[in-house]
Amino acid sequence: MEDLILAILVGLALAAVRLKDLLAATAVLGAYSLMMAVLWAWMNALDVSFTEAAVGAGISTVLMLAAIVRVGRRESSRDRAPLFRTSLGTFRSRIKDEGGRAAHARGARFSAFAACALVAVGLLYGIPDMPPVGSHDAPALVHPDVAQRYLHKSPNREDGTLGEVGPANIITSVLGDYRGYDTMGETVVIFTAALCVVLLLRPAPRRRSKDGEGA
Amino acid sequence: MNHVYIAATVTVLFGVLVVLRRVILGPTVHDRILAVNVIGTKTIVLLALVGFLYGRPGFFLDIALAYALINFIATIAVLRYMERRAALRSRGAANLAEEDDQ
Amino acid sequence: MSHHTPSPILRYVARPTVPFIQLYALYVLGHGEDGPGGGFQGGVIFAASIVLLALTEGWPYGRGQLKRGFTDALMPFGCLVYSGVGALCLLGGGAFLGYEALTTSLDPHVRNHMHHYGLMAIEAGVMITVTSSMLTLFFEMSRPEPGDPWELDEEDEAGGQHG
Amino acid sequence: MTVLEVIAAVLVGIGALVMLAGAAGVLRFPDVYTRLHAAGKGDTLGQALMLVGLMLVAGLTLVTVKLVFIVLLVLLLNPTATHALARSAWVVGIKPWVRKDAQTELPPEPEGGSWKT
Repeated sequence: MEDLILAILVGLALAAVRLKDLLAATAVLGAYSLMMAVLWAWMNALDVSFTEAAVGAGISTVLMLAAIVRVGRRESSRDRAPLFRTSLGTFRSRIKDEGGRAAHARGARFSAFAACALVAVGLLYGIPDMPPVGSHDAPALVHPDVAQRYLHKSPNREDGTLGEVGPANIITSVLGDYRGYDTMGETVVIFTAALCVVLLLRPAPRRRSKDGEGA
Repeated sequence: MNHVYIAATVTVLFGVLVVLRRVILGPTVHDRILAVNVIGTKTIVLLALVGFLYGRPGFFLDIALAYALINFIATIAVLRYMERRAALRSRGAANLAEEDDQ
Repeated sequence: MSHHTPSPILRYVARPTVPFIQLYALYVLGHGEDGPGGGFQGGVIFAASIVLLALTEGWPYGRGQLKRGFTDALMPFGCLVYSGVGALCLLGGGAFLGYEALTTSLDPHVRNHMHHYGLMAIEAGVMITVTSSMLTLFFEMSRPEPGDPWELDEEDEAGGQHG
Repeated sequence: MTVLEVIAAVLVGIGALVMLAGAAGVLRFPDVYTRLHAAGKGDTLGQALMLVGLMLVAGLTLVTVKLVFIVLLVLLLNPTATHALARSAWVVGIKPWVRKDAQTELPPEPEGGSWKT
Protein backbone atom coordinates (compact mmCIF):
# COMPACT_ATOMS: atom_id res chain seq x y z
CA MET A 1 0.00 0.00 0.00
CA GLU A 2 2.71 2.45 0.95
CA ASP A 3 4.49 1.53 -2.24
CA LEU A 4 1.47 2.48 -4.29
CA ILE A 5 1.12 5.81 -2.48
CA LEU A 6 4.82 6.49 -2.85
CA ALA A 7 4.67 5.70 -6.56
CA ILE A 8 1.84 8.21 -6.93
CA LEU A 9 3.85 10.77 -4.98
CA VAL A 10 6.89 10.34 -7.18
CA GLY A 11 4.72 10.68 -10.27
CA LEU A 12 3.18 13.89 -8.97
CA ALA A 13 6.54 15.33 -7.98
CA LEU A 14 7.98 14.66 -11.43
CA ALA A 15 4.94 16.22 -13.04
CA ALA A 16 5.28 19.31 -10.88
CA VAL A 17 8.92 19.74 -11.80
CA ARG A 18 8.39 19.15 -15.50
CA LEU A 19 5.45 21.46 -15.97
CA LYS A 20 6.30 24.81 -17.46
CA ASP A 21 2.95 26.26 -16.58
CA LEU A 22 3.29 27.37 -12.99
CA LEU A 23 -0.46 27.36 -12.52
CA ALA A 24 -0.69 23.70 -13.46
CA ALA A 25 2.32 22.97 -11.28
CA THR A 26 0.51 24.57 -8.35
CA ALA A 27 -2.50 22.36 -8.93
CA VAL A 28 -0.24 19.33 -9.10
CA LEU A 29 1.42 20.30 -5.83
CA GLY A 30 -2.03 20.45 -4.29
CA ALA A 31 -2.62 16.88 -5.33
CA TYR A 32 0.82 16.01 -3.99
CA SER A 33 -0.15 17.34 -0.57
CA LEU A 34 -3.36 15.35 -0.69
CA MET A 35 -1.54 12.10 -1.29
CA MET A 36 1.10 13.02 1.25
CA ALA A 37 -1.64 13.44 3.85
CA VAL A 38 -2.99 10.02 3.00
CA LEU A 39 0.49 8.64 3.56
CA TRP A 40 0.74 10.37 6.94
CA ALA A 41 -2.67 9.04 7.91
CA TRP A 42 -1.58 5.60 6.81
CA MET A 43 1.40 5.92 9.15
CA ASN A 44 -0.99 7.01 11.91
CA ALA A 45 0.51 10.50 12.16
CA LEU A 46 -2.84 12.24 12.38
CA ASP A 47 -1.73 15.68 13.46
CA VAL A 48 0.82 15.86 10.68
CA SER A 49 -1.79 14.65 8.26
CA PHE A 50 -4.19 17.33 9.41
CA THR A 51 -1.58 20.04 9.03
CA GLU A 52 -0.68 18.79 5.60
CA ALA A 53 -4.36 18.83 4.67
CA ALA A 54 -4.99 22.33 5.91
CA VAL A 55 -1.72 23.98 4.98
CA GLY A 56 -0.34 21.98 2.06
CA ALA A 57 -3.50 21.55 0.06
CA GLY A 58 -5.35 24.68 1.05
CA ILE A 59 -3.53 27.77 2.07
CA SER A 60 -0.24 27.13 0.31
CA THR A 61 -2.06 26.58 -2.99
CA VAL A 62 -3.87 29.86 -2.49
CA LEU A 63 -0.69 31.68 -1.51
CA MET A 64 1.22 30.27 -4.47
CA LEU A 65 -1.55 31.48 -6.73
CA ALA A 66 -1.31 34.89 -5.18
CA ALA A 67 2.41 34.81 -5.87
CA ILE A 68 1.82 33.77 -9.48
CA VAL A 69 -0.43 36.77 -9.91
CA ARG A 70 2.64 38.84 -9.09
CA VAL A 71 5.34 37.03 -11.04
CA GLY A 72 3.49 35.82 -14.13
CA ARG A 73 2.38 32.43 -15.17
CA ARG A 74 5.06 30.97 -17.39
CA GLU A 75 8.49 29.95 -16.39
CA SER A 76 10.69 31.69 -18.91
CA SER A 77 12.62 29.39 -21.18
CA ARG A 78 15.82 31.16 -20.30
CA ASP A 79 15.62 29.79 -16.76
CA ARG A 80 15.14 26.34 -18.11
CA ALA A 81 18.19 25.95 -20.31
CA PRO A 82 18.58 22.18 -20.27
CA LEU A 83 21.42 20.68 -18.35
CA PHE A 84 21.98 17.50 -20.27
CA ARG A 85 19.45 17.32 -23.03
CA THR A 86 19.82 19.55 -26.06
CA SER A 87 17.08 19.90 -28.59
CA LEU A 88 16.99 21.96 -31.74
CA GLY A 89 14.62 24.51 -30.26
CA THR A 90 16.78 25.34 -27.30
CA PHE A 91 19.81 25.42 -29.56
CA ARG A 92 18.15 28.05 -31.72
CA SER A 93 17.11 30.07 -28.74
CA ARG A 94 20.66 29.96 -27.47
CA ILE A 95 21.93 31.34 -30.75
CA LYS A 96 19.33 34.07 -30.58
CA ASP A 97 20.34 34.93 -27.06
CA GLU A 98 22.85 37.70 -27.36
CA GLY A 99 25.68 37.69 -24.88
CA GLY A 100 26.28 34.84 -22.47
CA ARG A 101 22.77 34.68 -21.07
CA ALA A 102 22.16 31.04 -21.85
CA ALA A 103 25.63 30.08 -20.75
CA HIS A 104 25.05 31.97 -17.55
CA ALA A 105 21.75 30.23 -16.97
CA ARG A 106 23.50 26.95 -17.69
CA GLY A 107 26.10 27.73 -15.10
CA ALA A 108 23.47 28.69 -12.56
CA ARG A 109 21.59 25.52 -13.24
CA PHE A 110 24.71 23.46 -12.94
CA SER A 111 25.60 24.94 -9.58
CA ALA A 112 22.03 24.41 -8.41
CA PHE A 113 22.20 20.83 -9.57
CA ALA A 114 25.54 20.35 -7.83
CA ALA A 115 24.21 21.75 -4.58
CA CYS A 116 21.16 19.52 -4.72
CA ALA A 117 23.27 16.49 -5.54
CA LEU A 118 25.60 17.25 -2.64
CA VAL A 119 22.73 17.53 -0.18
CA ALA A 120 21.12 14.39 -1.57
CA VAL A 121 24.35 12.42 -1.18
CA GLY A 122 24.70 13.69 2.38
CA LEU A 123 21.15 12.69 3.24
CA LEU A 124 21.53 9.28 1.66
CA TYR A 125 24.77 8.83 3.59
CA GLY A 126 22.90 9.51 6.81
CA ILE A 127 20.04 7.13 6.16
CA PRO A 128 21.74 3.86 7.20
CA ASP A 129 22.33 5.28 10.68
CA MET A 130 18.65 5.88 11.26
CA PRO A 131 16.51 3.30 13.02
CA PRO A 132 13.83 1.66 10.87
CA VAL A 133 10.37 3.23 10.85
CA GLY A 134 8.42 2.27 13.96
CA SER A 135 11.43 0.62 15.56
CA HIS A 136 11.00 -0.06 19.23
CA ASP A 137 14.58 0.69 20.19
CA ALA A 138 14.91 4.01 18.39
CA PRO A 139 16.95 6.40 20.57
CA ALA A 140 14.15 8.96 20.87
CA LEU A 141 11.73 6.26 21.97
CA VAL A 142 14.00 4.59 24.50
CA HIS A 143 15.28 7.74 26.17
CA PRO A 144 13.49 8.16 29.53
CA ASP A 145 13.08 11.92 29.16
CA VAL A 146 11.71 12.01 25.65
CA ALA A 147 9.11 9.64 24.24
CA GLN A 148 8.87 7.44 27.32
CA ARG A 149 7.99 10.38 29.49
CA TYR A 150 5.54 11.88 27.00
CA LEU A 151 3.81 8.59 26.44
CA HIS A 152 3.52 7.40 29.99
CA LYS A 153 3.46 10.44 32.19
CA SER A 154 1.73 13.23 30.29
CA PRO A 155 -1.93 12.17 29.75
CA ASN A 156 -4.54 11.76 32.45
CA ARG A 157 -5.43 8.12 32.84
CA GLU A 158 -8.91 6.79 32.65
CA ASP A 159 -8.68 5.43 36.19
CA GLY A 160 -8.32 8.97 37.51
CA THR A 161 -4.60 9.28 37.98
CA LEU A 162 -3.45 12.68 36.83
CA GLY A 163 -0.74 13.01 34.27
CA GLU A 164 1.84 15.74 34.09
CA VAL A 165 -0.11 17.71 31.51
CA GLY A 166 -3.47 16.15 30.93
CA PRO A 167 -4.70 16.08 27.32
CA ALA A 168 -5.28 12.74 25.70
CA ASN A 169 -3.54 13.96 22.57
CA ILE A 170 0.10 13.77 23.53
CA ILE A 171 1.12 15.92 20.60
CA THR A 172 -0.81 18.83 22.07
CA SER A 173 0.95 18.35 25.40
CA VAL A 174 4.32 18.29 23.75
CA LEU A 175 3.62 21.36 21.65
CA GLY A 176 1.95 23.41 24.33
CA ASP A 177 3.75 22.34 27.43
CA TYR A 178 6.98 20.38 27.14
CA ARG A 179 8.02 22.35 24.09
CA GLY A 180 6.03 25.48 24.78
CA TYR A 181 8.95 27.78 24.08
CA ASP A 182 9.40 26.32 20.61
CA THR A 183 5.77 26.81 19.75
CA MET A 184 5.94 30.40 20.88
CA GLY A 185 8.92 30.82 18.57
CA GLU A 186 6.95 29.33 15.72
CA THR A 187 4.09 31.72 16.30
CA VAL A 188 6.49 34.62 16.23
CA VAL A 189 8.02 33.28 13.03
CA ILE A 190 4.62 33.27 11.31
CA PHE A 191 4.03 36.79 12.55
CA THR A 192 7.42 37.83 11.22
CA ALA A 193 6.69 36.34 7.80
CA ALA A 194 3.46 38.28 7.52
CA LEU A 195 5.21 41.39 8.75
CA CYS A 196 7.88 41.07 6.05
CA VAL A 197 5.25 40.70 3.35
CA VAL A 198 3.49 43.78 4.65
CA LEU A 199 6.72 45.76 4.67
CA LEU A 200 7.70 44.66 1.18
CA LEU A 201 4.41 44.70 -0.69
CA ARG A 202 2.09 47.16 0.95
CA PRO A 203 2.14 50.53 -0.75
CA ALA A 204 3.04 53.47 1.41
CA PRO A 205 -0.09 54.98 2.93
CA ARG A 206 -1.39 57.92 0.97
CA ARG A 207 -2.41 61.20 2.44
CA ARG A 208 -6.05 61.43 3.41
CA SER A 209 -6.68 64.10 0.74
CA LYS A 210 -7.72 61.57 -1.91
CA ASP A 211 -10.22 58.83 -1.27
CA GLY A 212 -9.13 57.44 2.04
CA GLU A 213 -7.25 54.19 1.93
CA GLY A 214 -4.73 53.70 -0.85
CA ALA A 215 -5.62 50.32 -2.28
CA MET B 1 -14.80 -6.49 6.91
CA ASN B 2 -11.13 -5.57 6.85
CA HIS B 3 -10.69 -7.33 3.53
CA VAL B 4 -13.42 -5.16 2.08
CA TYR B 5 -11.68 -2.01 3.32
CA ILE B 6 -8.35 -3.07 1.93
CA ALA B 7 -9.85 -4.04 -1.42
CA ALA B 8 -11.72 -0.74 -1.64
CA THR B 9 -8.60 1.22 -0.66
CA VAL B 10 -6.56 -0.48 -3.35
CA THR B 11 -9.29 0.12 -5.91
CA VAL B 12 -9.53 3.81 -5.08
CA LEU B 13 -5.74 4.15 -5.08
CA PHE B 14 -5.70 2.53 -8.48
CA GLY B 15 -8.24 5.10 -9.56
CA VAL B 16 -5.91 7.82 -8.31
CA LEU B 17 -3.15 6.27 -10.38
CA VAL B 18 -5.38 6.38 -13.45
CA VAL B 19 -6.32 10.01 -12.88
CA LEU B 20 -2.66 10.78 -12.29
CA ARG B 21 -2.09 10.18 -15.99
CA ARG B 22 -4.54 12.98 -16.71
CA VAL B 23 -2.69 15.25 -14.29
CA ILE B 24 0.57 14.62 -16.10
CA LEU B 25 -0.78 14.62 -19.66
CA GLY B 26 -2.93 17.71 -19.38
CA PRO B 27 -3.36 19.00 -22.04
CA THR B 28 -5.08 22.12 -20.68
CA VAL B 29 -4.79 23.48 -17.17
CA HIS B 30 -8.47 22.77 -16.65
CA ASP B 31 -7.86 19.08 -17.24
CA ARG B 32 -5.24 19.12 -14.55
CA ILE B 33 -7.38 21.01 -12.08
CA LEU B 34 -10.23 18.63 -12.79
CA ALA B 35 -7.98 15.66 -12.18
CA VAL B 36 -6.65 17.17 -8.97
CA ASN B 37 -10.19 17.76 -7.81
CA VAL B 38 -11.02 14.13 -8.52
CA ILE B 39 -7.96 13.05 -6.56
CA GLY B 40 -9.20 15.22 -3.69
CA THR B 41 -12.55 13.45 -3.59
CA LYS B 42 -10.82 10.12 -3.68
CA THR B 43 -8.60 11.25 -0.83
CA ILE B 44 -11.62 11.89 1.37
CA VAL B 45 -12.82 8.35 0.79
CA LEU B 46 -9.32 6.98 1.31
CA LEU B 47 -9.01 8.69 4.68
CA ALA B 48 -12.38 7.35 5.79
CA LEU B 49 -11.43 3.86 4.68
CA VAL B 50 -8.06 3.97 6.43
CA GLY B 51 -9.80 5.20 9.57
CA PHE B 52 -12.19 2.27 9.55
CA LEU B 53 -9.33 -0.06 8.78
CA TYR B 54 -7.50 1.13 11.87
CA GLY B 55 -10.65 0.92 13.96
CA ARG B 56 -10.74 4.56 15.04
CA PRO B 57 -12.55 6.41 12.27
CA GLY B 58 -13.52 9.49 14.28
CA PHE B 59 -10.17 11.22 14.06
CA PHE B 60 -9.63 10.30 10.45
CA LEU B 61 -13.03 11.69 9.55
CA ASP B 62 -12.08 15.03 11.08
CA ILE B 63 -9.27 15.21 8.56
CA ALA B 64 -11.53 14.04 5.75
CA LEU B 65 -13.99 16.80 6.59
CA ALA B 66 -11.21 19.38 6.49
CA TYR B 67 -10.25 18.00 3.10
CA ALA B 68 -13.72 18.32 1.66
CA LEU B 69 -13.65 22.01 2.54
CA ILE B 70 -10.06 22.76 1.64
CA ASN B 71 -10.14 20.95 -1.68
CA PHE B 72 -13.09 23.05 -2.76
CA ILE B 73 -11.43 26.30 -1.75
CA ALA B 74 -8.22 25.45 -3.60
CA THR B 75 -10.12 24.55 -6.76
CA ILE B 76 -12.16 27.72 -6.64
CA ALA B 77 -9.01 29.77 -6.07
CA VAL B 78 -7.35 28.40 -9.20
CA LEU B 79 -10.46 28.90 -11.27
CA ARG B 80 -11.07 32.44 -10.11
CA TYR B 81 -7.48 33.22 -10.94
CA MET B 82 -7.93 31.96 -14.48
CA GLU B 83 -11.18 33.84 -15.00
CA ARG B 84 -9.48 36.94 -13.74
CA ARG B 85 -6.70 36.47 -16.24
CA ALA B 86 -9.16 36.01 -19.07
CA ALA B 87 -11.06 39.11 -18.03
CA LEU B 88 -7.86 41.12 -17.81
CA ARG B 89 -6.88 39.98 -21.27
CA SER B 90 -10.23 40.92 -22.72
CA ARG B 91 -9.87 44.37 -21.23
CA GLY B 92 -6.46 44.63 -22.81
CA ALA B 93 -4.52 45.09 -19.65
CA ALA B 94 -1.11 45.27 -21.21
CA ASN B 95 0.95 44.31 -18.22
CA LEU B 96 -0.38 40.78 -18.05
CA ALA B 97 -1.60 40.03 -21.53
CA GLU B 98 1.44 38.78 -23.36
CA GLU B 99 2.40 36.14 -20.88
CA ASP B 100 -0.61 33.99 -21.52
CA ASP B 101 0.23 33.22 -25.10
CA GLN B 102 1.77 29.84 -25.56
CA MET C 1 -23.81 38.08 -18.47
CA SER C 2 -20.47 39.46 -17.63
CA HIS C 3 -17.98 36.79 -16.81
CA HIS C 4 -15.94 39.10 -14.67
CA THR C 5 -18.17 38.42 -11.75
CA PRO C 6 -18.13 34.96 -10.23
CA SER C 7 -20.96 32.68 -11.14
CA PRO C 8 -24.08 33.20 -9.01
CA ILE C 9 -24.24 29.49 -8.27
CA LEU C 10 -20.79 29.67 -6.77
CA ARG C 11 -21.73 32.64 -4.67
CA TYR C 12 -24.92 31.12 -3.34
CA VAL C 13 -23.13 27.91 -2.45
CA ALA C 14 -20.12 29.58 -0.91
CA ARG C 15 -22.00 32.02 1.25
CA PRO C 16 -23.76 29.54 3.54
CA THR C 17 -20.70 27.28 3.53
CA VAL C 18 -18.40 29.89 5.03
CA PRO C 19 -19.92 30.03 8.54
CA PHE C 20 -19.90 26.26 8.59
CA ILE C 21 -16.19 26.23 7.81
CA GLN C 22 -15.57 28.78 10.53
CA LEU C 23 -17.52 26.73 13.05
CA TYR C 24 -15.49 23.73 12.02
CA ALA C 25 -12.28 25.71 12.52
CA LEU C 26 -13.34 26.51 16.06
CA TYR C 27 -14.16 22.86 16.61
CA VAL C 28 -10.68 21.95 15.42
CA LEU C 29 -9.21 24.46 17.85
CA GLY C 30 -11.20 23.16 20.80
CA HIS C 31 -10.79 19.56 19.88
CA GLY C 32 -7.01 19.71 19.72
CA GLU C 33 -6.62 18.25 23.19
CA ASP C 34 -8.35 14.99 22.41
CA GLY C 35 -7.70 14.45 18.75
CA PRO C 36 -5.79 15.84 15.83
CA GLY C 37 -6.05 19.57 15.50
CA GLY C 38 -5.14 22.65 17.43
CA GLY C 39 -4.51 26.30 16.98
CA PHE C 40 -2.44 26.08 13.85
CA GLN C 41 -4.80 23.90 11.85
CA GLY C 42 -7.84 25.74 13.12
CA GLY C 43 -6.32 29.08 12.21
CA VAL C 44 -5.48 27.96 8.71
CA ILE C 45 -8.98 26.63 8.12
CA PHE C 46 -10.50 29.83 9.46
CA ALA C 47 -8.31 31.88 7.14
CA ALA C 48 -9.29 29.62 4.23
CA SER C 49 -12.95 30.36 4.87
CA ILE C 50 -12.37 34.09 4.62
CA VAL C 51 -10.28 33.57 1.50
CA LEU C 52 -13.23 31.71 -0.01
CA LEU C 53 -15.44 34.65 0.84
CA ALA C 54 -13.00 37.04 -0.81
CA LEU C 55 -12.76 34.83 -3.89
CA THR C 56 -16.48 34.68 -4.44
CA GLU C 57 -17.61 38.06 -3.19
CA GLY C 58 -14.77 40.21 -4.43
CA TRP C 59 -12.39 42.50 -2.70
CA PRO C 60 -14.56 45.31 -1.32
CA TYR C 61 -16.41 42.67 0.60
CA GLY C 62 -13.29 41.12 1.97
CA ARG C 63 -11.92 44.57 2.68
CA GLY C 64 -15.04 46.27 3.83
CA GLN C 65 -15.86 43.60 6.32
CA LEU C 66 -12.33 43.21 7.43
CA LYS C 67 -10.40 46.38 8.07
CA ARG C 68 -6.72 46.20 7.31
CA GLY C 69 -5.89 47.67 10.67
CA PHE C 70 -7.88 44.94 12.37
CA THR C 71 -5.86 42.04 10.94
CA ASP C 72 -2.70 44.05 11.48
CA ALA C 73 -3.53 44.39 15.14
CA LEU C 74 -4.49 40.73 15.50
CA MET C 75 -1.13 39.42 14.34
CA PRO C 76 0.92 40.68 17.28
CA PHE C 77 -2.10 40.23 19.55
CA GLY C 78 -1.91 36.46 19.15
CA CYS C 79 1.76 36.46 20.06
CA LEU C 80 0.90 38.68 22.98
CA VAL C 81 -1.74 36.23 24.21
CA TYR C 82 0.80 33.44 24.07
CA SER C 83 3.61 35.23 25.81
CA GLY C 84 1.14 36.96 28.13
CA VAL C 85 -0.02 33.62 29.48
CA GLY C 86 3.64 32.80 30.04
CA ALA C 87 4.20 36.08 31.81
CA LEU C 88 1.14 35.50 34.01
CA CYS C 89 2.66 32.21 35.06
CA LEU C 90 5.80 34.12 35.99
CA LEU C 91 3.72 36.53 38.06
CA GLY C 92 2.09 33.57 39.77
CA GLY C 93 5.49 32.49 40.94
CA GLY C 94 6.06 29.65 38.55
CA ALA C 95 8.17 29.08 35.47
CA PHE C 96 7.45 30.80 32.15
CA LEU C 97 4.56 28.86 30.63
CA GLY C 98 4.34 26.69 33.75
CA TYR C 99 0.57 26.72 33.83
CA GLU C 100 0.21 25.37 37.37
CA ALA C 101 1.37 28.73 38.66
CA LEU C 102 -1.87 30.29 37.41
CA THR C 103 -3.70 29.01 40.48
CA THR C 104 -2.85 29.25 44.14
CA SER C 105 -4.71 26.08 44.95
CA LEU C 106 -2.71 23.05 45.92
CA ASP C 107 -5.40 20.61 44.87
CA PRO C 108 -3.85 18.55 42.06
CA HIS C 109 -7.13 18.42 40.17
CA VAL C 110 -7.44 22.20 40.12
CA ARG C 111 -3.84 22.46 39.00
CA ASN C 112 -4.54 19.97 36.27
CA HIS C 113 -7.48 22.07 35.14
CA MET C 114 -5.28 25.15 35.04
CA HIS C 115 -3.03 23.24 32.71
CA HIS C 116 -6.00 22.68 30.49
CA TYR C 117 -7.00 26.34 30.45
CA GLY C 118 -3.44 27.47 29.88
CA LEU C 119 -3.11 25.17 26.89
CA MET C 120 -6.41 26.43 25.49
CA ALA C 121 -5.28 30.02 25.90
CA ILE C 122 -2.03 29.56 24.05
CA GLU C 123 -3.74 27.56 21.31
CA ALA C 124 -6.17 30.43 20.87
CA GLY C 125 -3.22 32.80 20.65
CA VAL C 126 -1.63 30.64 17.96
CA MET C 127 -4.90 30.55 16.08
CA ILE C 128 -5.30 34.32 16.15
CA THR C 129 -1.80 34.91 14.83
CA VAL C 130 -2.05 32.22 12.16
CA THR C 131 -5.43 33.38 10.88
CA SER C 132 -4.51 37.03 10.65
CA SER C 133 -1.06 36.32 9.22
CA MET C 134 -2.43 34.06 6.49
CA LEU C 135 -5.06 36.64 5.61
CA THR C 136 -2.48 39.38 5.49
CA LEU C 137 -0.21 37.28 3.30
CA PHE C 138 -3.04 36.55 0.90
CA PHE C 139 -4.54 40.00 0.75
CA GLU C 140 -1.22 41.76 0.37
CA MET C 141 0.07 39.41 -2.28
CA SER C 142 -3.02 39.48 -4.44
CA ARG C 143 -3.98 43.09 -4.07
CA PRO C 144 -6.01 44.08 -7.15
CA GLU C 145 -4.14 45.95 -9.84
CA PRO C 146 -5.56 49.17 -11.21
CA GLY C 147 -8.33 48.27 -13.64
CA ASP C 148 -8.47 44.75 -12.30
CA PRO C 149 -11.88 43.14 -12.79
CA TRP C 150 -11.41 41.33 -9.51
CA GLU C 151 -12.41 44.54 -7.83
CA LEU C 152 -16.13 43.95 -8.00
CA ASP C 153 -17.10 47.54 -8.14
CA GLU C 154 -20.51 49.07 -8.65
CA GLU C 155 -20.52 49.04 -12.43
CA ASP C 156 -19.73 45.34 -12.52
CA GLU C 157 -22.38 44.63 -9.96
CA ALA C 158 -24.98 46.56 -11.91
CA GLY C 159 -24.01 44.90 -15.17
CA GLY C 160 -24.00 41.42 -13.72
CA GLN C 161 -26.47 39.87 -11.40
CA HIS C 162 -27.81 41.41 -8.25
CA GLY C 163 -25.67 40.89 -5.24
CA MET D 1 -20.56 -10.97 8.99
CA THR D 2 -24.00 -9.70 9.76
CA VAL D 3 -26.54 -8.80 7.11
CA LEU D 4 -25.83 -5.13 7.68
CA GLU D 5 -22.15 -5.68 7.08
CA VAL D 6 -22.85 -7.54 3.88
CA ILE D 7 -24.96 -4.65 2.63
CA ALA D 8 -22.22 -2.25 3.66
CA ALA D 9 -19.59 -4.29 1.86
CA VAL D 10 -21.72 -4.33 -1.29
CA LEU D 11 -22.24 -0.57 -1.11
CA VAL D 12 -18.53 0.08 -0.56
CA GLY D 13 -17.67 -2.23 -3.43
CA ILE D 14 -20.11 -0.59 -5.83
CA GLY D 15 -18.88 2.83 -4.76
CA ALA D 16 -15.27 1.88 -5.39
CA LEU D 17 -16.16 0.58 -8.84
CA VAL D 18 -18.13 3.72 -9.67
CA MET D 19 -15.16 5.85 -8.64
CA LEU D 20 -12.90 3.73 -10.78
CA ALA D 21 -15.28 4.14 -13.71
CA GLY D 22 -15.21 7.88 -13.15
CA ALA D 23 -11.43 7.81 -13.14
CA ALA D 24 -11.43 5.86 -16.40
CA GLY D 25 -13.76 8.46 -17.86
CA VAL D 26 -11.44 11.26 -16.79
CA LEU D 27 -8.64 9.51 -18.60
CA ARG D 28 -10.47 8.45 -21.75
CA PHE D 29 -12.94 11.18 -22.68
CA PRO D 30 -11.93 13.60 -25.43
CA ASP D 31 -12.12 17.04 -23.84
CA VAL D 32 -12.58 18.95 -20.60
CA TYR D 33 -16.34 19.22 -20.81
CA THR D 34 -16.92 15.52 -21.31
CA ARG D 35 -14.37 14.66 -18.65
CA LEU D 36 -16.26 16.88 -16.26
CA HIS D 37 -19.24 14.60 -16.69
CA ALA D 38 -17.22 11.58 -15.69
CA ALA D 39 -15.58 13.32 -12.77
CA GLY D 40 -18.55 15.17 -11.40
CA LYS D 41 -21.02 12.32 -11.48
CA GLY D 42 -18.81 9.31 -10.93
CA ASP D 43 -16.94 10.73 -7.99
CA THR D 44 -19.88 12.29 -6.22
CA LEU D 45 -22.00 9.16 -6.50
CA GLY D 46 -19.08 6.87 -5.69
CA GLN D 47 -18.09 8.64 -2.52
CA ALA D 48 -21.72 8.88 -1.38
CA LEU D 49 -22.19 5.14 -1.86
CA MET D 50 -18.99 4.26 -0.05
CA LEU D 51 -19.57 6.57 2.89
CA VAL D 52 -23.16 5.41 3.27
CA GLY D 53 -21.79 1.89 3.38
CA LEU D 54 -19.37 2.93 6.10
CA MET D 55 -22.26 4.53 7.99
CA LEU D 56 -23.97 1.17 8.16
CA VAL D 57 -20.88 -0.27 9.78
CA ALA D 58 -20.51 2.57 12.26
CA GLY D 59 -24.10 2.45 13.51
CA LEU D 60 -25.70 5.36 15.31
CA THR D 61 -22.61 7.11 16.64
CA LEU D 62 -20.78 10.39 16.29
CA VAL D 63 -18.86 8.77 13.45
CA THR D 64 -22.06 8.48 11.46
CA VAL D 65 -22.85 12.12 12.10
CA LYS D 66 -19.45 13.09 10.74
CA LEU D 67 -19.96 10.83 7.75
CA VAL D 68 -23.34 12.44 7.04
CA PHE D 69 -21.70 15.84 7.17
CA ILE D 70 -18.99 14.79 4.76
CA VAL D 71 -21.47 13.25 2.32
CA LEU D 72 -23.74 16.29 2.35
CA LEU D 73 -20.80 18.63 2.02
CA VAL D 74 -19.36 16.80 -0.95
CA LEU D 75 -22.79 16.53 -2.53
CA LEU D 76 -22.98 20.30 -2.27
CA LEU D 77 -19.42 21.31 -3.08
CA ASN D 78 -18.41 18.83 -5.76
CA PRO D 79 -21.07 19.80 -8.30
CA THR D 80 -20.35 23.44 -7.54
CA ALA D 81 -16.68 22.94 -8.25
CA THR D 82 -17.58 21.08 -11.44
CA HIS D 83 -19.82 23.91 -12.51
CA ALA D 84 -17.14 26.46 -11.76
CA LEU D 85 -14.64 24.42 -13.75
CA ALA D 86 -16.90 24.21 -16.79
CA ARG D 87 -17.66 27.92 -16.60
CA SER D 88 -14.02 28.83 -16.23
CA ALA D 89 -13.08 26.61 -19.16
CA TRP D 90 -15.71 28.37 -21.23
CA VAL D 91 -14.58 31.83 -20.17
CA VAL D 92 -10.94 31.05 -20.88
CA GLY D 93 -12.01 29.88 -24.31
CA ILE D 94 -11.53 26.13 -24.50
CA LYS D 95 -13.27 24.73 -27.53
CA PRO D 96 -15.81 21.96 -26.96
CA TRP D 97 -15.03 18.74 -28.77
CA VAL D 98 -17.36 17.75 -31.61
CA ARG D 99 -17.31 14.65 -33.77
CA LYS D 100 -15.66 15.24 -37.08
CA ASP D 101 -18.72 14.27 -39.11
CA ALA D 102 -21.17 16.12 -36.86
CA GLN D 103 -23.13 18.98 -38.33
CA THR D 104 -23.23 20.88 -35.06
CA GLU D 105 -22.52 24.55 -35.16
CA LEU D 106 -20.17 25.74 -32.48
CA PRO D 107 -21.73 28.29 -30.19
CA PRO D 108 -20.41 31.84 -30.54
CA GLU D 109 -17.10 32.68 -29.00
CA PRO D 110 -17.18 34.02 -25.47
CA GLU D 111 -16.45 37.70 -25.25
CA GLY D 112 -12.80 38.45 -24.96
CA GLY D 113 -11.54 34.94 -25.58
CA SER D 114 -10.62 33.21 -28.78
CA TRP D 115 -11.08 29.51 -29.33
CA LYS D 116 -8.13 27.57 -28.20
CA THR D 117 -7.91 23.84 -28.79
